[in-house]
Parts: sequence; C-alpha cells; structure tokens
Amino acid sequence: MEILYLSIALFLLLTLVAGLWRVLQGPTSADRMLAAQLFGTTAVACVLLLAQAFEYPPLRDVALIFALLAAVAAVAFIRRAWAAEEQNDVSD
Amino acid sequence: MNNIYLYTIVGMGLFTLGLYAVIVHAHLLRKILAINVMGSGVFLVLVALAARNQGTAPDPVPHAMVITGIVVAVSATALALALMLRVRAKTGQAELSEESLE
Amino acid sequence: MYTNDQKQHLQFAPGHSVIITLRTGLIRAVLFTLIWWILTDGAMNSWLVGVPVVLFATLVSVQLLPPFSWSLIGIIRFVPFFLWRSLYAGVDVARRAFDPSLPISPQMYHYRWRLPPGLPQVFMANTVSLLPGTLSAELGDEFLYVHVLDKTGAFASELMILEEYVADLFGLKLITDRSEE
Amino acid sequence: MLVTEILSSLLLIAGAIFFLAGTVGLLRFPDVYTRLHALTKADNVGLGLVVAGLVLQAESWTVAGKLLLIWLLVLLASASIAHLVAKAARKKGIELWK
Amino acid sequence: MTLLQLMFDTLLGFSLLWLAWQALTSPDLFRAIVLFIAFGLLMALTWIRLDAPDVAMAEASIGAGLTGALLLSALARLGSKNGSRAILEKKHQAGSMTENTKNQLPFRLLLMVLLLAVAAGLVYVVLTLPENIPGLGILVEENLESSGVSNPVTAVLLNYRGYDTLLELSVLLLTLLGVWSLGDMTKQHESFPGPVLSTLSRLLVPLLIMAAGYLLWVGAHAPGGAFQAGSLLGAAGVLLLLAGWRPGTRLAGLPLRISLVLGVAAFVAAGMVFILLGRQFLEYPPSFAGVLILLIEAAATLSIGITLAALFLGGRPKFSQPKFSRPKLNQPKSSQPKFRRHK
Repeated sequence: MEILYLSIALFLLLTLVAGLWRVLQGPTSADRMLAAQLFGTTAVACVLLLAQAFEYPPLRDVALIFALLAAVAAVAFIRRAWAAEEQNDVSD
Repeated sequence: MNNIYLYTIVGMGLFTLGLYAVIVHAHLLRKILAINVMGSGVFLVLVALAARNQGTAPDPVPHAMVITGIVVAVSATALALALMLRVRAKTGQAELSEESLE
Repeated sequence: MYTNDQKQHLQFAPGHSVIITLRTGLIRAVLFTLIWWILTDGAMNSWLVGVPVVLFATLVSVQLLPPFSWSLIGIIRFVPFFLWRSLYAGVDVARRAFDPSLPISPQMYHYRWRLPPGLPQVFMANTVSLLPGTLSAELGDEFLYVHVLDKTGAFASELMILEEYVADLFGLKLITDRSEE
Repeated sequence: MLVTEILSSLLLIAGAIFFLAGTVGLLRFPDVYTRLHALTKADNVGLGLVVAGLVLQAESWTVAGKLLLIWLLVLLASASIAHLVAKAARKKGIELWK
Repeated sequence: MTLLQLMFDTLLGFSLLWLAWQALTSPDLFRAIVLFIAFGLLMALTWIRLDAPDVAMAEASIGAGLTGALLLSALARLGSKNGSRAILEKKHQAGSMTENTKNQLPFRLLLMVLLLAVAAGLVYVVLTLPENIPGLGILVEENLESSGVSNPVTAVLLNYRGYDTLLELSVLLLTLLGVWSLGDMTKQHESFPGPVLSTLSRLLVPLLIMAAGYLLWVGAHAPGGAFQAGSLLGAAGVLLLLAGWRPGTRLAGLPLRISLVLGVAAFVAAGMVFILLGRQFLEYPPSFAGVLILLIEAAATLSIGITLAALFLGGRPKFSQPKFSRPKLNQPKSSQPKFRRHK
C-alpha cells in the first residue's frame, strides 16, 4: 500500500509541476492565479497521501491548514492586485 | 540518506540564486522576493542538516529556529514592503536607479 | 465592524429575537464542539483549552453570521443529490478535457432567481459552480449569471432542480414567478 | 480487510485521474471561465475520491471526520474563489471564448 | 519505496530551484509573485519530507498564505498610483535588455564567478561536516520531562530557548512599530466585497479560530504551537480585512495595543515572577511548566495573530482620542455657557 500512496503522491506532484506552465503562460493574471489555486488543492491531497504512507497523523493537520488558507492568497489577488491593474491590461 | 544532501545542495542553490538576484535587480519588490528566497535557502540547509543523523529523530533546535525565522521573515517582509511603498510615494518609483540615488 | 448595508445582505430572517439568537448560538456551539472533538481525536485533556475556544468561536460566529432558518430533512435530501451531481460534474469536465476535439461551446446564461437574497442565494451560487457544466459568474438582484460550458446541455432544468433542493435545505417555499402570471 | 484495501486503492487511483484531468483542463481550455470549470469540478472530485479512499483506511471516526472536514473546506474555498474570479473577469470585460 | 522517495525528492528539489529562478527573473512582477506563492507551497512539502512537520505548518500558513497576500496587496498599491505598472515595467525591461545588459555583461560574468565560488565554498563546508554528530537533540530529549511539554520543538521554543522566543516576539512588535511610524492607515478605494466573499469570510473566521485553538493545544505534545496558531489567527484577520472589515475607532485604541503587547508581557511577567522566587529569568519549575507554557503560548498566539493582521493592514489604524482632551459630545447644551464665563 505504501508504494501506491507514494506513487500517487509523486504523480500529483508531477501534475502540479505541469500546471506551472499556465503560470508562465498566462495570458491574464487570473489564469496565473488559478494555477496557484490548483496547487493548493493538489498539495492537500499530496500531504494527506504522505500522512497515510508514513503513518504519521500530524501531517493531516498540515493539510488542514492548507485547506483553511487555500482562499487567502486568491482573495487578496481578487480584492487588491487584480482590482488595481484595471486600466492597463486586459490582454496581458 | 542521500536526499538530505540533495536538499542541502538545493538550499545552497536557493541562497546563491537569491544573492544573485538581490545584487542584479534594481526593483525593490524583486529585492524583497530575492531576500525571501535566500532566507528559504538558509532554512532548508538548517533543517536538512538537522535530519542528517540516521535512525534518530531530527534535532529540534534548528526546527525551532526556523519556525521563528519564518515568522520574522514575514514581518520583515511586511516592513520592507511598507518602506518600498514609502520610497515610491516620495520618489515616484520603486527602484534603486542611478538617478534616485542623487 | 461591518456596515449595516453589508449586514443586510446576509440577513434573511429579519427581526430575529433573542431566543432565536440563543438557539442559534447553542446549535453552533454543539457544532463547534463536534469539530473540536474531531480535531483533537477525542482527547479528554483537551477540553481545558477546548471549552473557551468553542465559546469564543461561537461568539464570533453568531456575531458574523446572523441566524438563518434551515431544515434537517432538507439537508438529508440535499447531500446525496449534491454528491451524485458533483461526481457527475467531475466526470463530465474530465471527459471534455481529455477529448482531443475539445467539445465545449460556452455561453452566459441568465437564471431568474426564485430564492430570496442572502445566504440561500450565496449557497446556491457556490453549489452551481460544483455542478455539471455550470459556473456562477455573478450574483445579481434578479438573475444569477451562470457560465455554461456546453450550451446544448440541459442546464436550465438542472438549475431549477437545484434551486428547489436549496430552498428545501433552508426550509423555504419558492416564490412562484409573478411576472409571468 | 482485503476488499477495503482494493476499494481504497481504486478510489485513490480514480482521484489521481481527476487531478490529471484538472491540470489538462487548465492547460487546454481556451479562456479563464472554462479553465475555472476544469479546476473547481475536476479537482474537487479528485480530492473527494482521495479522501474517500483514505476514509476507508481511517483508524477511527475522528480521523474520518477530519478528512471530511478538510474536503468540505476545500470545496467551500474553491467554489467561492471560482465565483469571485469569474465575477472579476466579467467586470474586467474578458470576453467569452466562442 | 526508496526509489520512489528519491524520485519525489529530486523532482521537488529541482522544482524548487526552477521556481525560484523563474520567480526571480520573470519580467512580469505579478507572475513573479504567483511563482513565489507556488514556491512557498512546495517549501511546505519539502519540510514534510525533511521530517519537520512543525516547520511545514508554519510555512503552510505563512509562506503560502500570508506572504502571498502581503505581496499582492503591496503590488496593488504600487500599481494603483498612476495605473501604469505594466507599461513602466515593460519599458524598464526593454531598456535593460538592450543597453544596460551590454554594458553590464562583464560585471555580471564576474558576479556569477564570485557567486559560484561562494556556492562551491558552501557545498564544500557542508559536505565535509562530520557525520553522526549528536547535536543538541539528545540533550533536548534527556530533559524533555522537566520542560512541561512533550513536543521537543515547543520545549525548545518556550522553555530552553525562551530568550530567543521572547526577543522574537519583540522583533515582531518592532516591525509593526516601524510600519506604523511610516504613517497612518490610508483609505483604499475598495469595491463592495459582495455576498459570496462576505459569506466565505464569515464562515472561515470561526473555523480558523477553532483551528488556532487546536494547534495551540496540540503543540504541547505534537507538531503545532503558538507560532502556527498565531499565523492562523493572523490569516483570519487578513480575511476579514479583505472582506471589507475595518477595526472601529474604539477597538483600534487601547484594546488593540494591549493585545499587541500581551505576548511579550506574559513572557516577561512569567520570567520576573520566578526571579522573585529565587530562580533564573525564564526558568520555570518543572511542576508548573506545562500550565505556564500554555498560558504564555495563548498570550503569544493572540499577539502574533493580531500583529500579523495589523502588518497586513499597513498603516496605523485610526483610534479615538482619550476622552479628557475634548468636550464630551453628549454634554447638555446649557452647561456650555458656564464654561465660557469661567474663561
């Protein structure tokens, strides 16, 4: 079972790294931020799998913190950063 | 464990990258990011070395240092950002260029 | 402090009395106690910290989120519906993502509200984004603006059904549309 | 015992496939709105299945409860964020892909 | 199994380096910040791999959450002044690409050589470090029983190295004073948050408080503690601020200030009491240590959380002046002429 948990965790890390392409590519700021949001969800799953693989329950608390704070950076983006760049870029 | 040394080397790589960026970039926000990356590199070396002894639990002292380090880093970042905004308000730009030094 | 204007947005049972507030506080305290029990893995020595934390969280919660009505039967009916439809939503979007021809034809759909404003509308807007092919894009006074992934799908009836489930969950009766008589 | 293990593995693998679908959607879909669809739905089903797979292996009720709590929190966060991003994108006048 | 772990570690390590490189060289500032947020998330995974869950918790809440919010908010203010951030940025980039880089090329090469030398020196030092040095881990373990807690990291933070933590709390306070000295809170033009964001914050804040309380409790015997709990409280504050909440003028006066210094005050008070009882500063008797640490941590959690939220707010919030400096508003009108007569 441990091998399965670890391989899925590795696989999730791979999909996460692939998602970075969207951060680099954009085109809008929102697209970049979305990828970061994806990172949050994937990281939660990844941490939960590692907790199971190493039979180390405290890691679930790390996942809990990830889940609780998944929204903070994205909300800051919507309320502050994206609101501020109103005039200049729609395309970029 | 080999991966301990892998992470140590990554940590030193991050430190060097950050140092390079601090020196090269003129924009203050980039300097702040770079200093944060340097900090992460140092933390990584500390924690990786704490886990170096096989078969025993990692040394908790560096862990505690790194936790306080992370909190200090975020508060220092906040102060640096506030200073950057102040510089921007005074000089009209957030960069250290030749003109702004005069 | 939130302004009054902002508060009204969430208030939907206006003029609630002290008794309702107390009852809500009690229910939430029970809920938070359950969460504390889950978090601490039922450790007995945790209640020294747990009791003040639960009380404080309840206080903050009642302060932030005014009491609202809900129905247990509605919740029990909603859960399987939601689980099934959101699973289907995942399968649907995964199929479209993997399909080489990328079968999507987006559209912005205006859905006329029957739910009252406040928490029920917010809850519905959030659920819509998790159901097949729909994404709530704006919460207007009269309409819910829904981004639809495939305009040929049967999303309109799906939204109607969802709205009924949500109304059930909040113990509400949907207002029948008067404008059409 | 064995049956739960097989079931749990299947759920975990299915979850991983949905995560892959989320990433593929993020990379392939043409505009912000469609990418939001891919992210919210695929990832939440992915996490839901992973959580379900782990709940089957959970050693106690509280652990299962904690896993469910984590899933619900992610659901709440990503549904809200999807709405907020879509709303902001509309306000900015980002056109729908045709 | 070990092969899988090695693959995981290698992928993680290279992603970290690549992300840092991309974040530091990205032409677009916003992209740099998003990459940096992703970097923080991967750092948290790295701490888990290095068997440091306490650090992972701190990184998950601060590195991935608060720092990102701070940076994005600062970027917004940087761009909002004349709204031409992207253009300026591009101009600057274009300029530096053509002229500056050519002039600076020898300089950059020299710099790279020097930095490579630094890196090589660091690698040499670390790789020649002696193996199997016990470090302080054994010392910590041997004395864990008298520390009052069973999580070694908490024992180090709150007991053995109490001085460090006390000074660290002071540093936190000092940075806030530094930010406040730069000016008052500026009024930002914020749109109405909308019911969805408003509801999100109202649902999450009580849960964040619960989680902070839990981490505070669990820190005594498992990963967790005041810093992690405090940063969750800070995140709750940031969420409220982003949803349009502002501390009222009464709240921003004495109550805010008291809660900011509570952590340092509790620490110092606990230290002083035992000096009077004939012990060293910050040396706790083992029988009390557990309760004492919990109390200090509770105070520290509150202070850390509120300080972090205040740092996010930026300037000093407006607070009501002490009452005696101005006439009472609800004074009956008939009494005012009396005042004048005395003059």
